[in-house]
Amino acid sequence: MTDTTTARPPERATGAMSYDYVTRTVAGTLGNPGRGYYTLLGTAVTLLGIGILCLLFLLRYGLGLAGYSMPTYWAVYITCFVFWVGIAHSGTLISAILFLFRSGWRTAVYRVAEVMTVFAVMTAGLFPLIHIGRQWFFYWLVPYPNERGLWPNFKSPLVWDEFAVGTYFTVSTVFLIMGLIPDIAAVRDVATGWRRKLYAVTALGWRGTNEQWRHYRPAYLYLAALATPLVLSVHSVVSWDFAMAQVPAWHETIFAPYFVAGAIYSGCAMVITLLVPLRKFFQLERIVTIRHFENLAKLCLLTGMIVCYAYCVEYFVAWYGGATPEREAFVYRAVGRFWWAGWTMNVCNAFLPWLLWFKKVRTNISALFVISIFVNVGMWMERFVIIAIHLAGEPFEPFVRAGYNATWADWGIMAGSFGWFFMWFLLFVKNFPAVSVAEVKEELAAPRRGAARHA
Amino acid sequence: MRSGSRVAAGIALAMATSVPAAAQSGQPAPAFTAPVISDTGSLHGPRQPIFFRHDVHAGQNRVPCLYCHYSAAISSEPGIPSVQTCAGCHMMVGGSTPTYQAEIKKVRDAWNHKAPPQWVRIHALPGFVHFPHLRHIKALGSESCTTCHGDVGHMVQVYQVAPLTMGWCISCHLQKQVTRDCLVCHY
Amino acid sequence: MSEGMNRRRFLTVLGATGGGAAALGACGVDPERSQKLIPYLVQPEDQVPGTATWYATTCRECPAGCGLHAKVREGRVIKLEGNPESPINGGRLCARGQAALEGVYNPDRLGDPLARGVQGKLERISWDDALAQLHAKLAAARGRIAFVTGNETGSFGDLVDEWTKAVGATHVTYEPFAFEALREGNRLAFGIDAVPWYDLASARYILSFGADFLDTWLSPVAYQNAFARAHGFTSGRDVTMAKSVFVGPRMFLTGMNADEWVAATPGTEGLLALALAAVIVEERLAPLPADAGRLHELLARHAPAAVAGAVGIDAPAIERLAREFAGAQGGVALAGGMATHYPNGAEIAAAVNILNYVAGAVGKTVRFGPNQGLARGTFRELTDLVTAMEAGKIAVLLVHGANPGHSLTGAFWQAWGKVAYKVSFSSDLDETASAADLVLPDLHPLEQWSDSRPRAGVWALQQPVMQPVAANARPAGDVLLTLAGKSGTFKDYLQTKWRPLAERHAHGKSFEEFWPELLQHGGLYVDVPRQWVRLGPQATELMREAPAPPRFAGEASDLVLIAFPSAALYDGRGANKPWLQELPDPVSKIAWHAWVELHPETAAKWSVTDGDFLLLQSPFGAVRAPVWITPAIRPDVLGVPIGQGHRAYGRYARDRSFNAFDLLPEAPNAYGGRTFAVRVAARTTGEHRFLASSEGDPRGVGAGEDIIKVLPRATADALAPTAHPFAEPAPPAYAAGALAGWAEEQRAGAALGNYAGKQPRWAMAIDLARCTGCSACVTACYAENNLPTVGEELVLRRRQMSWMRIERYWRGGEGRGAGEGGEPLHGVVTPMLCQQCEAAPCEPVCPVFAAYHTPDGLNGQVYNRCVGTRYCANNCPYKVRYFNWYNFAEAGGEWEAWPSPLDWQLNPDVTVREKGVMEKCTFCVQRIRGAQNRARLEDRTVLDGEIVPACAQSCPSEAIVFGDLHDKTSRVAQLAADPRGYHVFESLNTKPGITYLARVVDRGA
Amino acid sequence: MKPGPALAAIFHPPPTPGVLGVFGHLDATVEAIRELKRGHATFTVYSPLPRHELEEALDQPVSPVRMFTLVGGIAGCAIGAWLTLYMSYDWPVQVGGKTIGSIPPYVVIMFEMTVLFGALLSLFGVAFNVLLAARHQGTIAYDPRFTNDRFGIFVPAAAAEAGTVEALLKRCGAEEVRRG
Repeated sequence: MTDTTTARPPERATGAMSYDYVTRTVAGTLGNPGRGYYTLLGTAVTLLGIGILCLLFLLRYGLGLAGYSMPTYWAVYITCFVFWVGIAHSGTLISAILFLFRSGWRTAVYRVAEVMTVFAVMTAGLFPLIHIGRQWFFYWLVPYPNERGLWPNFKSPLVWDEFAVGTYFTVSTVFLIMGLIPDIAAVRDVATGWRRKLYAVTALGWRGTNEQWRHYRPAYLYLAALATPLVLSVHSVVSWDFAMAQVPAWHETIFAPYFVAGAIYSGCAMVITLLVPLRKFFQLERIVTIRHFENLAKLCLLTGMIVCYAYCVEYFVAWYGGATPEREAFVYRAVGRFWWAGWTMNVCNAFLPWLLWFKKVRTNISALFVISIFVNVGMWMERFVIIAIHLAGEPFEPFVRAGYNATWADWGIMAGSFGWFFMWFLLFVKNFPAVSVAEVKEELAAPRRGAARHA
Repeated sequence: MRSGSRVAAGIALAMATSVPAAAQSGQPAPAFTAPVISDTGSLHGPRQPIFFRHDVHAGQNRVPCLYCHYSAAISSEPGIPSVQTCAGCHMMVGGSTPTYQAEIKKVRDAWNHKAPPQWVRIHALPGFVHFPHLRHIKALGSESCTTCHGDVGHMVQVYQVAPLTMGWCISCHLQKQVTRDCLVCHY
Repeated sequence: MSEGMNRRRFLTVLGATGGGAAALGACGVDPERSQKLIPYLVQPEDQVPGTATWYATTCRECPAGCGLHAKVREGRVIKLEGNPESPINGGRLCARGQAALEGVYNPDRLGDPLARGVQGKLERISWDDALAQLHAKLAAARGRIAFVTGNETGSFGDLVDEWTKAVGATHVTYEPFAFEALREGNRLAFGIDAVPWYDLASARYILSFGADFLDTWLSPVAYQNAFARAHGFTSGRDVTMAKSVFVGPRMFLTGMNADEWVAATPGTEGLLALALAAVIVEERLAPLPADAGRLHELLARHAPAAVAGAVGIDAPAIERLAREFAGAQGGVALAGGMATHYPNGAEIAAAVNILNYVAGAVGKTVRFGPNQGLARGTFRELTDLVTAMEAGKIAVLLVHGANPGHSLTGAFWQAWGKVAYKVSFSSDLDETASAADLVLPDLHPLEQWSDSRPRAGVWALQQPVMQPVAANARPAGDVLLTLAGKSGTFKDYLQTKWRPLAERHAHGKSFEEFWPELLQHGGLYVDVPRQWVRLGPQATELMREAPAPPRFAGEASDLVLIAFPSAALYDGRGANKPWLQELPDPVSKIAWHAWVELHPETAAKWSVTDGDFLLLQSPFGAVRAPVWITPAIRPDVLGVPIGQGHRAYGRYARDRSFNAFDLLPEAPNAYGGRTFAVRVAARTTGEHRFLASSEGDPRGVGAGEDIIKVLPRATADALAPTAHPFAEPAPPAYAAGALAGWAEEQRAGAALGNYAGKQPRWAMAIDLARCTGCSACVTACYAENNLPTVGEELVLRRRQMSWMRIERYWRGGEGRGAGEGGEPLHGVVTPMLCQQCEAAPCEPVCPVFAAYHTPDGLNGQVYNRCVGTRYCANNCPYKVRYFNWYNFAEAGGEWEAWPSPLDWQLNPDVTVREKGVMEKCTFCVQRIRGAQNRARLEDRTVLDGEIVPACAQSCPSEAIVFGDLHDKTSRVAQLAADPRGYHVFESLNTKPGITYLARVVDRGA
Repeated sequence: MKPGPALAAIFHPPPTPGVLGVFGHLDATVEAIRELKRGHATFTVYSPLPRHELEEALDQPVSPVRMFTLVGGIAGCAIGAWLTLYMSYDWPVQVGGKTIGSIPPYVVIMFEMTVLFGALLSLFGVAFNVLLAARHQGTIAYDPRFTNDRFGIFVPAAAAEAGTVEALLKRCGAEEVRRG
């Protein structure tokens, strides 16, 4: 890359930002990756490689290589699926719902969140395909006209899932692209060399004419309006994979809201996890400020409290409902053979967020970073507990109660999923504006005559 | 396709030549006379160890299918006629033409050397499909073999006519308004 | 669905029987197109391709000699079922009998004769050379020859006798369990050296002193069937359900099914019996025999008060038992199993005879006349032979149908070395064969002619049901005839033996006419006059000096170790059959391994848990054994199963666990039998291994109250025919209407296409008052439905594929899984298989309709549609869906379940499932379709009872009934309406197709 | 790559002569727009970000994109309903004793399809309309700064009245004015 994009504007780093500053700062994040970036990318690709290797073994020899054992028919793979779908949620929440709420602070962070969303769904989508027994027949779940005249079963929550996740992926991608167009145009106009060509193509001829804005704005609004119920529905549908089943500790009406809250919770945590280093490496301190982090933290706090409440309700209902299997299931979660998983989840998701009540913590980046990591771990563990542990502790049929031990095949493919996600994420942030240019400008005071001129 | 059309041509030719011959020899011409095949290489379908002519047996001589494939009517499997079944007739029947005689000799050798021929399988269903021949023949009659196997009686060398795919089975079941229950065939 | 293993394969191998062409390996995704079809040369007139042919023959897996019907498809025997005509097993068959198939198709079976080569290895050798060699050796060793056979009650035994007489050899019959004590006991009591036939079916009270007749004792199938008839509960019948009591230090399967378990001190069973007799005589509870007066004062010595201490049961309890026993009018007392394996086994047997005698059971329920065919062979004979061998008196030793190398591990092997030339007729390289100098592989009993006399009046014929799998093996009978220089085959010999028999029973038919009939019926069955017996003088002696509790060998500790035959492996001969190895033991639920049973108290004392290894040391040897803690054994007793620990005998048996025989004395005891109890010192070793158990994890499995319902006898009797004690409470009035409407709507909405119109509703009724948990059904399911055996490692991972699972819970008493307080400890069992729910939770969650509901009410599973999401399995509350984690059918694969030729046993009517698909029980849908096809062919409807699933067919206690629920006259419909009927997890509203009938337990007053 | 003539016609309409004014200030731009609206029919405003001031000044008709969204949504819902119900009855398979075509579970599918098609058609709507707009604007002058920190107005004008337009823009405070 040439200097033009990377050259920082000479002006002072304090005071109100100018449009120009925003454009150049964001443009500055693109191109000339350093050694650190390549190390990260390399790590991600290696992880992905490991995952693919494990997957090949799995395809050749069968799911027996993973840790499954009757009655634990679902385990790490589905856990990862739910985990990644969950991660995906904050993206659309921040970009769509907060957009409808006209909360301005979103502008600085929503792009990262959205990118995260798209790639997280991409990752999540892989797991249902990996975990089925005959992966090569995955397309049988799709209603396509076939010689045998067979159709999928639309009563199956798995088919709902397929539709929900598919829709979610498509819509969030559309949403991301919509947001990107003006910004790509912005960096196009300051870029040179091959990037200029790339952006010239990907900007789809955006010039910011009144006609373009005229159609663009409402479309963006409608998309936000569509995405809002979607984001709430997707994880509800995912939760119904479990809530529709008879398994005690799955068969709960609270699951939909509980899962959605959990998803947004984990999503926000992940946004923080990603944003902290990003802000540092890309020197976005002035665009992404403490205020943004505090707001994210507040979101975490809210959703975290909901999750905490959900945990309590689960236990309460298990006791109050009086259904023995339900009760047994929750005793098992608390003091059973996998108590450690249960308590990791409780501590990370239900206890830690209470720290966020303190402004000191909310405004302390490193504290937030640490907490966000814990929340991520906790949320993964939550899904693991719900899926693997409650299946292992099958309460209806005492005779088949069994343990569960994950194997290299489980961990390998899980690691692969992280590699896959971060590979895409890293590739994106170095090549496309990771912070919205146009929308950040909306938050700034427009230059007027009389007002002091910058540059 | 191509070889198929050539077969048709070959058959037409053979008919043209053979029918008058039959007419000369007093007795009424049979409904169908198996053609004389000059070039077996161009025939449709896989080549068999013995050039067994269904068109001669089932077509020209009107041997009922169930004479050899007797178990099709009473069992789920049609089975393959034992060499004994062939030998039963062909100990006497020696064949009218040298080519016939040559093939029939193979049968006799198989019988004498106790070395049954290894027929090439033509009609096969995957192992997870169970097709009870007896029910279909019971329902459609002993002449109904052609529904799935094609008009074997007029095939010089047998080849697969019906696709034998599930959709094909189903279409017939729908048309005949019989069950479409999965566990009727898959178990 | 790996075609390599399915019915197509059978068509390709048709020729093997006719033309002798080899089977073409057909594996991979779709080999069909490239396949060759090899016709028969001559079509066997009795075989129709695609239709099974049935041959009657006889089971030789144990001395019981049950009649068999062998199902043959395209020249392959693929299933064994009981011969309904056989008076022994009446159409039923145990797990071991069915597993005979895996003997025929065992991948480690011997094909050719082997002889020790120059460098001491067994090498292939031609029959001519082998026989020449043998001839020479025999000629040289004249007079110094011994022939050891198993229990041969038929013509083969006669042939061996004749031959041995001719060459001046000794013929020793050796069965590790030869019931010497019973015979001796009967000799002591009645002066008759025979084992009577016990008429359990008409017994009103079954008091078993150690006899585990449901399991391994004498004739398990016969006695289990009889037990079920007597002990089973039928609502409304006035005289119903004989009470059953089991006396023994360990609760065997029989003890679990008894109403009461009396854990007497080992070896004092005899005292208890005498005490009972004493009470009966004292209180004149039964019409006493003429000579009872004489007994009176003798028996008085053994009054309850006197023996209570030694026996460990308080006197009132003993008196109660006595009153119940005599009061039942027609009780039977059995001595057997452990009770007859103590040093004083014979006395115990005699004492029990006395009890039977004074209670008037002898001649009624204890019938001499139709005696068990075990009239020969004691352990002493073998030990004498061993001494002779040791002394170098034996130059040539021939072994057939016995494997002393496994059951005798010490002195025998030294003596073995002293014998110049050892010949084995074994068709597997077991311990004995692999140490022999010459091995002349015999054919499998299912492949050759023979006969046996399992019981007086029962002549069971044995005919080859298929061409030999090992083409170059020869029937031992033929070999023996050639050795004897006689002409003709063993079949001719057999027929000569049968001619006189036929003349007597042919009713004028010629032998040539009669023989086929015999073959059809599987033999000749005639009534035998019963033999009246009186108490002999020795009995008086016996009563005079009380049979003291035995002194068990070894002073190391006060712990008595009892070794008992494994339910699945018997004396170890089953160990090379994967079905039996993978069959969870009916009591311990452990597969693929042996264990040592510990009472929780003992375990706590030594602070060991399940799977910890103990070093057990007896004066005769030591073994390392993993612990299994169970409340069903006396605290001062350890139990180990016999059957594992083979040093040879094929891939499935070799080097598996420990050999319990190592701990046992090899000297005969007083009555010439072997003692199976010895004192041991136990030491913890710190080693640990997980035991492949089908039972739940350490969390404890509870008592399964929701699954197995038990009714006290009194309650059950009181039930009105219309009562439904287990039915869910009806919905409240306000809801009822709505629910009915909703259900109606659902039904209307669901009745479409296939589902419209009159359809049957296949259903099952399982009577837990009859089911004993013997697990015959499990093996039947393996055989019928091509279930893969997955091996110990995968069983440990809980990946066994057994569609039918026998659940066993402990209730009452203390210890693990202790149930409702106060109740005495008892075990309850139930078969758990797919319930074929009407509102099945597994169906709606399948995204591709692989799990769906068939019009005839089955819970269908379409293997080739399944993509393996496993959601159905998660959602199944009964957990009866099983997943193919690997490709168990992959030839040469790491997880191959059917190494050739085991795959020849596969049922061609059932798809072999591919890796990655879910599978489950569908009530043997292939049998349903088969019956429907037959019915259609004959223009009739399917009759009730015409369709019998494999499990129901095999069930020795006839606990499983299958049929159409919509047909109100069907047996299943009537049973489903039984007051004892209930559905497992009825509260989930799955509307199962299986109705369980609650177990009934008679706790007495 | 060489776009075919047809494509070229769409993406590169014939150039339009006119005047381009570059503004540094929002209020200046707004003033210019107000001025222009009196005289000139069509002109194009460039801005790096959407500003309500500009929209008010321009007060353009409501975008037709919403129609696309609406149609898409309804179509999606209908497709969802058809998919589930038709396919259920095409080969009726009974599961769990439930009605063959039972609506409640199908609502999920209908909903998802609604959103999916709604979103896709909105996207299409934007593309379509913007392209159409670009089409009748023709190829007009542009300045890279318009996506950064400058506003711009392009007034199509023949050489004759170009002068007046220039004057107007200057008067309203354009930083620079050029003919394009």
